[in-house]
Amino acid sequence: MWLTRPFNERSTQIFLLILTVAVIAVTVLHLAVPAGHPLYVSGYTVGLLGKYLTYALLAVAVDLVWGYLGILSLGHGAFFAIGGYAMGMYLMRQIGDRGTYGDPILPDFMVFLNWDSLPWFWYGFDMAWFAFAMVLIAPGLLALVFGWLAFRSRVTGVYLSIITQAMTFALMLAFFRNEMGFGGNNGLTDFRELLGFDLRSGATRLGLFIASGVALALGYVVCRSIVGSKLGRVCVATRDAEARTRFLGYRVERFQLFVFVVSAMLAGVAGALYVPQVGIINPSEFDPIFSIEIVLWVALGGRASLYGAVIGAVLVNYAKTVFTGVMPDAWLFALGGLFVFVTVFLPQGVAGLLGHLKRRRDDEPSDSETPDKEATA
Amino acid sequence: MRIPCYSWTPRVMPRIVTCLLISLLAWFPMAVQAQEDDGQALLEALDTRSFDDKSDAITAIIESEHERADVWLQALLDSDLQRLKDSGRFVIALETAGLDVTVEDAMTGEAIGEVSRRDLDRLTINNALRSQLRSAISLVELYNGEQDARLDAARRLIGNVEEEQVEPLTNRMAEEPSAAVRHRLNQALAVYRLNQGDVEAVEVLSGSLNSNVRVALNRATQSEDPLVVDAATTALADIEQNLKINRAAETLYFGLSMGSVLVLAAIGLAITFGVMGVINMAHGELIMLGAYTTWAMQQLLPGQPGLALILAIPAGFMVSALVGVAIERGVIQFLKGRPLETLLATFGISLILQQLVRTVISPLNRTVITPEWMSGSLVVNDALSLTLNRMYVLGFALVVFAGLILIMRHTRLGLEVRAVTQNRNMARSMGIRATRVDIMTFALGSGVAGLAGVALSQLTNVGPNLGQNYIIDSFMVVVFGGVGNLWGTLVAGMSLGIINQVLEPWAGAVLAKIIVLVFIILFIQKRPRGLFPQKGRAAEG
Amino acid sequence: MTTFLRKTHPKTSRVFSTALLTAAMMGTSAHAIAQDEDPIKVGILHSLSGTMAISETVLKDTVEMLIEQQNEAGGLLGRDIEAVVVDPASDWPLFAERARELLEQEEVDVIFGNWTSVSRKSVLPVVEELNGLLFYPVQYEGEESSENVFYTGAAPNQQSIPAVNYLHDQIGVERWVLAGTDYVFPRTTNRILEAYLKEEFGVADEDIMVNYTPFGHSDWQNIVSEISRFGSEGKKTAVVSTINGDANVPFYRELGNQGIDAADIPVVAFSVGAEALTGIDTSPLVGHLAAWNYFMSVDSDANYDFIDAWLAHTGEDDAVTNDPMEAHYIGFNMWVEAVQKAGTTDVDAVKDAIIGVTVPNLSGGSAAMMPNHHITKPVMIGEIQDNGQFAIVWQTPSTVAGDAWSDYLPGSRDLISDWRKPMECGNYNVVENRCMGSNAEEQAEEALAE
Amino acid sequence: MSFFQALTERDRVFDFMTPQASTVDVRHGPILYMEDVTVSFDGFKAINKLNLTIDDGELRCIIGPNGAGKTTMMDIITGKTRPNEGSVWFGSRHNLLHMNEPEIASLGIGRKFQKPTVFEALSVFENLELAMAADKRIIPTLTARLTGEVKDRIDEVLETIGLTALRYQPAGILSHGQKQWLEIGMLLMQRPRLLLVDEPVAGMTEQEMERTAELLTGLAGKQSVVVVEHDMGFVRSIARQVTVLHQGSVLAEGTMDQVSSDPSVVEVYLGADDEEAA
Repeated sequence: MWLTRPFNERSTQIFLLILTVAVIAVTVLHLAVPAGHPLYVSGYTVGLLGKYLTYALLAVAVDLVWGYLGILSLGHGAFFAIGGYAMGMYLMRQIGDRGTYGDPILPDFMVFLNWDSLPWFWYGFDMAWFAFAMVLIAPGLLALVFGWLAFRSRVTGVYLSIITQAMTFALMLAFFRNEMGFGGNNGLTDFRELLGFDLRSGATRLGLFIASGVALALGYVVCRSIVGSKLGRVCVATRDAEARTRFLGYRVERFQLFVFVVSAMLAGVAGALYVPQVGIINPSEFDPIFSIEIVLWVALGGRASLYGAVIGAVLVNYAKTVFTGVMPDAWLFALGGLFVFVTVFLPQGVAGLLGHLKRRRDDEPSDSETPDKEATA
Repeated sequence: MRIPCYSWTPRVMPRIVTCLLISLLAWFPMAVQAQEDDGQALLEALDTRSFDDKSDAITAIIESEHERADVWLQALLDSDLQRLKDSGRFVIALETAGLDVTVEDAMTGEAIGEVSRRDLDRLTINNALRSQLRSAISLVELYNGEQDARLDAARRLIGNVEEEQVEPLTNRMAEEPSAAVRHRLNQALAVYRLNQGDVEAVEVLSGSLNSNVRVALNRATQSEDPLVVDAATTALADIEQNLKINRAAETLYFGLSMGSVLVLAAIGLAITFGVMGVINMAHGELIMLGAYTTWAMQQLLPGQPGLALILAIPAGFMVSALVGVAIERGVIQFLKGRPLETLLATFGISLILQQLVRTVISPLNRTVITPEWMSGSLVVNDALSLTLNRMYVLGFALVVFAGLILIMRHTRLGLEVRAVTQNRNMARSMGIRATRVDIMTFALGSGVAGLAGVALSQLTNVGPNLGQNYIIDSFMVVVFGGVGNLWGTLVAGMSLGIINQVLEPWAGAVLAKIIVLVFIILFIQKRPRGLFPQKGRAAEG
Repeated sequence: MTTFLRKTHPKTSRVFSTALLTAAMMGTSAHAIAQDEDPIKVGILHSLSGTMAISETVLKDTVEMLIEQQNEAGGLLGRDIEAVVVDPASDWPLFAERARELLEQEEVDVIFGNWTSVSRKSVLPVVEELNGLLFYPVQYEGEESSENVFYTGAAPNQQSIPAVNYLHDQIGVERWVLAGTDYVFPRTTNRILEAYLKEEFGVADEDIMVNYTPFGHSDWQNIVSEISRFGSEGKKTAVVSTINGDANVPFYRELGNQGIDAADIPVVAFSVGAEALTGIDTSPLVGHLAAWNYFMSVDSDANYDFIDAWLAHTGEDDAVTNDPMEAHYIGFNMWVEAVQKAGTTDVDAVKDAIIGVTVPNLSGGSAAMMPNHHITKPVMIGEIQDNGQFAIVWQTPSTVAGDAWSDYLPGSRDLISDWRKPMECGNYNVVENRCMGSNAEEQAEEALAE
Repeated sequence: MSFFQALTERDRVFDFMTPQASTVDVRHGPILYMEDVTVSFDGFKAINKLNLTIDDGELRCIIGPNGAGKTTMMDIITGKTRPNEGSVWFGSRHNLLHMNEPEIASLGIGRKFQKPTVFEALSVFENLELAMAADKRIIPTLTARLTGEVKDRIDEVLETIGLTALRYQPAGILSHGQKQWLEIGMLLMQRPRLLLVDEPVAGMTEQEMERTAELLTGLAGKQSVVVVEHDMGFVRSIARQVTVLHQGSVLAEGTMDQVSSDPSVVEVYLGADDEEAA
């Protein structure tokens, strides 16, 4: 089965190993070690790491389209946010009559903005299965429509990047409007429980952290098996010589669309896991700046190497945590500098470096250029 | 009630006006007659919490022929009239420095020197008093002011004519040299007559767009005299018609002015993006630098904002152009033919520039003063007036555009630029130094961004986020117009501006913007290369 | 700065080590936290970067100044007070994260912070979960009363309603433009005002115009001309502006240029402080109004002392003070008083002790903490003077107590808030006689416990 | 699945389009049939009333000076350029003017570009794998496995184009000549009915040329081959039928000798040919 193929690749094995060890280690250190002990991992840190993991998944999703399909999407924040909103709406409905006004149906913000009834698009979100389905479907659908329009008319390169940016910008403005019924600027917050687990308990947060880890692993495997497959090679072919691929008889726009949608869904999942961990979703996640930042994570980690995206996401966000803590003013300098440095001096990113070293050690091409032979053979 | 008319020294105003003034203020009880001429007492009366009492006190001051009356009123209007807490002595603040204030004695006008703010009580006034003072002064001016002042005074009278004023105003109308002022006065009186139920008055008023006239006519339609009613209704009808036209004109103007801003912001991008295929995300910050240059110039030349603004035009261009060159040499030249990478790198630069401004100058917005000749608006008629600052910006945008077209068409640089755009290698082989062209082009584009900044400093915040607010719009305009096509940018900017302003009244500001964005996205699907697609290297994006 | 440099390092290095999950690097100098249990820790949660930095940085400085003053005065309970500053970077989820950091990692005794409503909403669950103390200094939309939050800013009834009364009674306004930025504070305020105007003054629908614009809106041509048209119908018209921050500059510019004079159509602003006026050439704005609970131009010794201290602290002669700064001034002093009263910084003790505490405010009066965790404030109307300062033209005769739940919103009409025993409820429904929603389950648990 | 399902399935390539089962109707002789085709780029007629017929299994050489419209003609056949007028038929069933590139390609028309374009990031092996005639819908592509005969087929082609040794090297590192080979190899993998080859020997050494010649002649018969070439020597070595294009329309047609003896051809072409042939 094509989904199992990645498990034969060494890079995937190593990645999954590290990830598993990491997640288990944190779990153990959080539960088993007494607080105050130097090895103790506090709930705060767990939450932080959980957030990084969701970002990592998001980065993987972006790398899939940018690295392998050559589509620089400046709008992936939108899919992330929509997934987040889907989850947020579910969590809002879970509050039930424990809201400030004790309204069994309407969320608080609707009550004091005088909504008399629940808008149609909120229906069904009280059911977990529906909400979780929406986490995949809503971003997927947006990607499908948008992508279909764009790829069909062969909008590529810069133009595509710019209209993806326009898309997320328009969505941001839209979600800021209170008439939209998504809580406007305040977004959705004050969540209580997820599938019956109290979101304000440490155990739940740990669970979410682990869930994020698992999601990242799954997402990685899915992406790996896509790029490892013949389809992945068609993508690379499209990236490098679109016209040629057409003459080989591949319907390029459909492959682009397929991968774009998959990527959007992954982003949605990342968002859905992000929201309960940070406890709020509001339109600022649609901010084009955020989408560009995601691209930086990937660029830093290294395009067209999925694990690179993960490294990039974790590094940058950890740096952000440190800098905004230690010297707030310096953060933007650092971030900006990073953008310039990576693009000019490190086009292959960290993964590129690793691959380079690897190749120097034993002269086989790193899988960022050609998928592993054991996959092909 | 009977109004005593005191003999009046010609210095202030003719006798008749005193009565006029007093009658104008007639609705106040004359409580303060007793203490004419006693300045201290007059001012004492001002020092009260209740604003009604204050306005009585003002009346009293106007009546009293105290020679410093006008000084006091002016000081009161500027809220410079203050009082020393301990001695209760009245003073006039001249200038405020930190916690200390330089003051002079209100009675004698002798300088007192610096006083701590703690020891002063300010005699505050509110809008009611402010307009009372103003109308008093403007009435004076109806008699001996400049023509504009008289016109303004006359306009203020429309709808506010009291019975006692009818006769003096009629006389005044006879003497008045300026036809415009006469016309106003005539309308003012007509409104009064109409309120008395005089049908002929409608004659005079029909066609006027003045809001008070409209109000009067509206009231007239409720009158019981059928003649008046249908006269007023017909008059109102064609006024409404007239208003519609004016409103359309207004919206068009709004659209053009918004469009001009978009064009200014985008046109530099059209050059860098179009010619070099460089997606310069730092473009917004180059605009910001231009705006800050304006501010800096005004700091350098305190007191002459106008001159500073004009000097800022070349200065802003230079600053942004230099920074542009620095960016091109420092980063972009290493990213030839990797447009998406330039996007990321320049975005990094934009972050750095923003933070630089925050740390070096201030996170707060800077005040950029609008020079006299740019503030206010050009009054076409009572319903339509065009704001001057935007009109200047509109003109400026067109000038810049024309300039660029000239450069592109009729200069060596323009020729080379076009050559490089069409076919880089060919141009190279024909001895054009493409790198030099790149530098020049980028400098030009950045410089134009600087100019945009200078213009924007007159319309919006001058702060670190200035650029952020325009970068996305700029890209939309360029892509919509067709990359590398200046005319495309002009048409795109203007049309987007107009669409936006037409939509706004019924869709609301946010929705209008969203609609425009969606429209652009869909348009790009139909025509991936924009309104005026451009052949050549840049088209491969 | 230095203080929190020392403070944040151990934590971040631990995040780092765990992030890389090399056990060797774990917990480098984790005991650094153990050392300084002596000083009382005050967390400061204001954005120092990002869009909100403009407004929030001064508040962080204010609290630092107050702490310095307190330490010079001998500290609190004989212990020093130490500021723990973190930067949520105007990023709402980050606010929650930082709050958790302050309470879990730094174990601060109290937090002063937040400006925007959304940031407060994002912090709220964390503060409640970890039972912290939060002092929130900005005027806000109300409709909230948390056991762990103290609202030292104005509730709607402490700002908008008196302002509207002033306009109606003193200026004789009959037509109303409610213009605001599209977020929750203006939305709620305008809802309340609409209801209030109709109920109290019998204003007709066609005499109320409501308009919302996005954040940082810069092209006001259309709206301003609409306003002037709306205002030229003969009735006295006023604009009640809840326009936020940056958008004000172009708005007032446009007003000035389209020749809308304060005497014709006054604009009363709720979100514009003197610091927002930096960036505007105020000459065309003279006479426009703002409704706050404090103005820098307030004439009282307390205020002049505060201003002096502030100028000294910032080292700038033209530094301005504003309403939220006063709110922090009041809040901080209330907390100090409560701690002294309780003899401990224990959150529950302080929570009980602080209710009823009365401290002087900057306008010569005094502020008391109400059982609903809101405070009493005077309401002032200021007119912009040509020097960019506000002259106070009107002031409520006495202070007004903040009302968490508006009487003019259907949803909250029946709700009251009282955190004293026995009620101990932030949203008690007087009709159904029960404590609504949020705290229901806690109530139940307590009931079981007893 | 039912026919209607088939219709609703966007990714489905209908059987008659897939080359294996290609039902190109050649009973009436010609496999490619162009009539009165005209293309103009803003006024300039690149192709002008061009008539051309290629028989099944024929090997046809097309020569002509620069700007004669050779490449444009190929663009039209492969669906890259749409003519302003005229008709282009593949066999007597498929109107190429109603199809896009992938459809035409899967009908069995393969094209080799003037400038060799191979997927540089992919290995030689993968280049061939992608080119291979197969079900090119998304899901099949995603789940495609390398079956034995596929591998054999690829090895076989690798053998023919002599790149077996370099099979796992990224195509990017190949020499110019090798890239030309690889691209021809990719064409072979497609099992096309009609091969359009644009300047196959540009920049090749003598012996490389010879092999190319053998290869193309070998293909002819099984497939129809159209070769556009400047190199007269090469053309002479392979050509049976030669068509001369000039200013977008056919100037002469016939065997090499007939053509080269045609005075008009000599005038417009062979005269100018010397330096090109060199």
